[in-house]
Amino acid sequence: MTAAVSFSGVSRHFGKVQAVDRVDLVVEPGEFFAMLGPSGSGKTTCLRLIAGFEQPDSGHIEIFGETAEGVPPYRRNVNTVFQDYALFPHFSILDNVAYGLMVKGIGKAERHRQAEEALALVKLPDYGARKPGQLSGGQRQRVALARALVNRPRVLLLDEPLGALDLKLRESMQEELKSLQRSLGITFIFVTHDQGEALSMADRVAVFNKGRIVQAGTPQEIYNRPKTRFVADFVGSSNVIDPDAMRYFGGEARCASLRPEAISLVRDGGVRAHVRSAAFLGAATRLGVTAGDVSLSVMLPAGQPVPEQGTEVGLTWAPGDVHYMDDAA
Amino acid sequence: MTSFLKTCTTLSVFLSFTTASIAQEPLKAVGAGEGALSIVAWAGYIERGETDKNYDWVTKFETETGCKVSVKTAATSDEMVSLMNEGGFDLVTASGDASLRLIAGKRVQPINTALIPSWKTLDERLQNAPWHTVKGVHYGVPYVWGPNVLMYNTDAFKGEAPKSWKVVFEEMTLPDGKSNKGRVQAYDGPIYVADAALYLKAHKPELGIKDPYELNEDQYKAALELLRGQRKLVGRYWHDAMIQTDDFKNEGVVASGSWPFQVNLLQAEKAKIASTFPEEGTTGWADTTMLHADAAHPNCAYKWMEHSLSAKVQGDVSAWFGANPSVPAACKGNALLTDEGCATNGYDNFAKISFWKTPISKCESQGECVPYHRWVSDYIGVIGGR
Amino acid sequence: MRSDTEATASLPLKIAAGAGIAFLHLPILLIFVYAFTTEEKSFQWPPPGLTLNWFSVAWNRPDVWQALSLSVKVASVATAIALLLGTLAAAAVSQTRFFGREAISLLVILPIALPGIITGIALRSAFSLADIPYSLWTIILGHGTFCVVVVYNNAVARFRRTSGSLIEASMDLGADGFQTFRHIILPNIATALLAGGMLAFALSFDEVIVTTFTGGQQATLPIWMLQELIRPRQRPVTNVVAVVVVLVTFLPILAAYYLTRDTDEIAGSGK
Amino acid sequence: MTGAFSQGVISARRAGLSGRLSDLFWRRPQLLLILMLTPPLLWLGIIYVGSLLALLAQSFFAIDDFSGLVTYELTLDTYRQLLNPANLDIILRTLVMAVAVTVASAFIAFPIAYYAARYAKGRWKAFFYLGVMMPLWSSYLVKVYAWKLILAKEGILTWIFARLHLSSVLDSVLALPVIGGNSLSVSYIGTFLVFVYIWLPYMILPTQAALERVPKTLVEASGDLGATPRQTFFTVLLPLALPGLVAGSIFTFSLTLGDYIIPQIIGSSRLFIGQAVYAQQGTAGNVPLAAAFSVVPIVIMGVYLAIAKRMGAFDAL
Repeated sequence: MTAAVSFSGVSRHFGKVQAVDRVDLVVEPGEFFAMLGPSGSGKTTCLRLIAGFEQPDSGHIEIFGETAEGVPPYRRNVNTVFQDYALFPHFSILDNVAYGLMVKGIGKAERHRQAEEALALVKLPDYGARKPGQLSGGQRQRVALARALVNRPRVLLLDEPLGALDLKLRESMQEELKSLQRSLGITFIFVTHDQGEALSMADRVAVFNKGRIVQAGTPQEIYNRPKTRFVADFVGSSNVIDPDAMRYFGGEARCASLRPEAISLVRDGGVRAHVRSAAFLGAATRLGVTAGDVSLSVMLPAGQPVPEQGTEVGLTWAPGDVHYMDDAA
Repeated sequence: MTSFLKTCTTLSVFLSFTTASIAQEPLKAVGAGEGALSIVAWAGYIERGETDKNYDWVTKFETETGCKVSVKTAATSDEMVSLMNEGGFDLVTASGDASLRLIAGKRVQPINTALIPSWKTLDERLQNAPWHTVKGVHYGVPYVWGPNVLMYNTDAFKGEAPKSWKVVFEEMTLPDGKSNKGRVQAYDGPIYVADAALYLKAHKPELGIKDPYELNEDQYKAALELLRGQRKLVGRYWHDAMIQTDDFKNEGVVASGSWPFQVNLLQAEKAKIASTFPEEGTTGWADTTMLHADAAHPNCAYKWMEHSLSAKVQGDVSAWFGANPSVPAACKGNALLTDEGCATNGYDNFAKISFWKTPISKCESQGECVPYHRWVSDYIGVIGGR
Repeated sequence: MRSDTEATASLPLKIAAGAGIAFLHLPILLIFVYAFTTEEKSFQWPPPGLTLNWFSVAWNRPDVWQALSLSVKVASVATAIALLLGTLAAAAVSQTRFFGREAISLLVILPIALPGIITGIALRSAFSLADIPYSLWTIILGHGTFCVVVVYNNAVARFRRTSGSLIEASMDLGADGFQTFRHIILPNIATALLAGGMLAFALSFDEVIVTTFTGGQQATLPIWMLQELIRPRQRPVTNVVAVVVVLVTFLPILAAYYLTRDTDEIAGSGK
Repeated sequence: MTGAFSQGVISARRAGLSGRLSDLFWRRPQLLLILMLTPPLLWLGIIYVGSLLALLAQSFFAIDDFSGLVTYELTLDTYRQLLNPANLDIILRTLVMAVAVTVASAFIAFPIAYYAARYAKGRWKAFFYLGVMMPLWSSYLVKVYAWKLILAKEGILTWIFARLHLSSVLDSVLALPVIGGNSLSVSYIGTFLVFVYIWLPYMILPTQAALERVPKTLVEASGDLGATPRQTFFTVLLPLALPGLVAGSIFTFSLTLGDYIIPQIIGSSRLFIGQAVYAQQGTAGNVPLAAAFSVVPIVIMGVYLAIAKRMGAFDAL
């Protein structure tokens, strides 16, 4: 089966800044794919390369097996939901949604019918007559989604789609996007700097840093087995432990990650540490401890007694929970 | 005279970047009119009855010849020269300080006097006047001429005409008991240096001024000195005839060198204004209707030149502008000018008038004179208080 | 402090603002009064009498109509040129980054930042050097030059406020460059262009100094006024014309205000 | 949303010129840029700047003292002439006037702009807008002549002062050295008043625009942090309004530097730069000197613009 999107050796620079540096990437059809990374890591440029807003300096991009070289955005059956939604302020909601159909030359009655259908799909059936300025942020986001989906794209690109929404709305939209993607079967590629969002929504995640993909895989792989220190730092709330400290803890002298929930407390023995802080999180309590000069966090399941600050505790973990990785960024 | 001409030649080309056209042969015969005629003229020179129905010497010409006349008024001689350099006109009513520049710059063409029947009716004093005749070739037909009179407010002078230009040059108490400071005007043109020179010619004979347009360094310096003194008396210099009439009405100006035109205008409005011919003599202008080298409507232009010399037109213009006709016959029997008109306008003072001409460095009366462009920059300095 | 942000101003501020506005308007009232004076040649205060006569006189003066029609022609063409050049320059400067971008904005502002007389003389001497005869087009050349800036300023401000992603969104949805221009760019900058165009028109319509040098013998309305004021035949006619121009332009100014009020101020785009 | 995969992922190139051009511009954005820049650059860069340079070049020629003819040989004589006392007077006089006019305009404009930007609402806002725009649109010439009537010795101001029995005040103002004169209309005071009047709207509009861009919260924040209204004004509002004032001053300064009509109608016949350029070019035929005179405002405005740019005034224009 051909890949929905494939990059081979794609580079793009702006002036002296190497925004995308020899990236190889494969997105499978029907996949919900996340591009995760801090700002300036090249993820958005990759998205724009797929949409056709940018052209690669070198390398090759294919979309469903067809080369994207020299193909402007309006000839790619790929649509984008913009971070700022980019709704046309002078059009009504219905005309916004129907825009793609209009420029294709579809008659007014037909395109309005389809646009209404698309609005119903995003649960905004009666908003067609309004102007974008009269909608809330979440509603605008849905309109932007409907506007893209009405064109039945093969790939839908979402640029920080939930970034501007508040927490509650974001959570419900995550659900909706996920189920929408499943029911439509369209390939979704979205860009985010929020690791929680990427892990909870995506089938696969590519982590970007400095214009390159550092690791790509399922959320579980990324979370449990970060390849590099950067991924471990960026993705999880994992404890990242230096080679020196690892040796002090009795492991190999390599950089490693250790999830807080994998550490348990013992009264005697283990690695001796002092409790510095405790934060109640509801389902668990997070302890900040220092062992020697290494700071670690420990997730204490609910129901366990919480030691007071300053008390000495012992830390233990199963050797299998220690995940060694490259020290490089 | 040849050196005079050489300087004129060079003087004149200055405004024009366009290539000067080659002077053509004058017209051999007057044909049918071209339907249009455009003239650069002084304000009030070409009237079609718009201000006063009685003063109209255009409408009849247009119906008779089919030449539609359009007029561009110019405020100064220099403006006329630059308008002619620009082109697009057929005729210009040029004063003596512009005419030779136009000839030397080949902006105007020789005219064939044989095609103008009224030529022989011209005042003999003007037929071969040096400001339009070069080496025996005529470059235009005289239009009208006149003096720069001293205009004054009869209230301020208690009905008694001032005898001398002194009232505008030196601080003094006027007959109404108030100082003349701030109540006199002078002409805002460099040619006014000649008026100062004329005054000095009478009052400082030791300077040896022969011709107010031909001044050596010393004479010139003395004239400038006089003008600097005058600066303290003058609130605003007059530049435009109409603005001067406003100033006499609204700004309390009571005496100034002026044209009979303003005098007539103000008198017509029943203002308490009169004019006089001071003992020092006056400067004055004698204007010539000249034909542009590239005139687009030469036939209409010849028809106008002939028309402009008719006794009726000459009389009407003279009456309207307060000028003197170039055709003596116009002085008699013109309803508008009346039989006294010529005398009032100074027809008999011809000899006392120093007509405007462009000052040049190689002058006739003495070896070396101060040329016009210095008059320009120095007069700007004088007005600026330097 | 609070008083400063509330909707009421202090009394001295009110007085200063009111006096300023009055200062701007009293001379204009005078123009209105003198459109009705019975005195013809010059003005005297107070006017000796009032009459409506000058309106019919002005109506019947062919030279007024000639000057008016020339002015309208010049202003229309100059505005059209300014709209084209100003929008292009604004689009180039605000949509892309390139070397010399700053120079472009300086270049556009220059004709208005330098005194008109310099623009006038420079063009005039260029015309004579190139042997270009004076015509409608020489006036338009001059006016077009300094009108570009007002359109440019309005367009740049609007482009700046229009999100760049709108254009990408349009192309993303399948519209090519021309469709995007027609459906998205044009409607979004239209009011700014209209406001800029109206200012450009006004600027050209009232321009004296550059026209003096580039007009040759043709009289636009302001040149006609200058001639009339310096050599009055019927001075009140000039005031009548001025009054009519003020009244006629009142509506477009109001329209420009409401068109740009919500989106952008057209302020600061003067000569 | 059925049949989602019924079409290929890349649609065919559109037929016709527009399709091909669209593709071309997308592939080569520089081409579109060049296309967009060419007309304005041709017009402003070639015609306008070209003319300016041609004019400036003439200032390096001189008029021959003997014949009065322009000699086409490079020389600095004209600049020497420009620096003679009478001409320096003109430059200095114009500069002082331009500065005075600009400062006065800023003072008068600020309250109007401030009120219109921060307090006027709805209908009043429209009123203020029209109140500034109407004078801007009224004929420049007719306004200048209206002032002649106001300032004349037997004009409206004198008439009003006489009615109020304050003629002595007017007389003592006119008796002031240098700026006084025989009447207001032939004094520097008159020229100054008319300049301020005519250019005032050009100062108000950008200032108002700049003030409107100051977020209300900034003023509130300043008050919140304990600043008095006076401190808020000088530390927050004024610095933020400054680009607008500077943008306005570009107009008032430049327009005063170049105007030759106002000082001719209202003034004491002492020349300003604009008049000097006009006279040297038209009356005296000394084009090199006219060109040299033109260099003065160009240099002044060049320095001025550089400063203005640094202060961000271009964005407020």
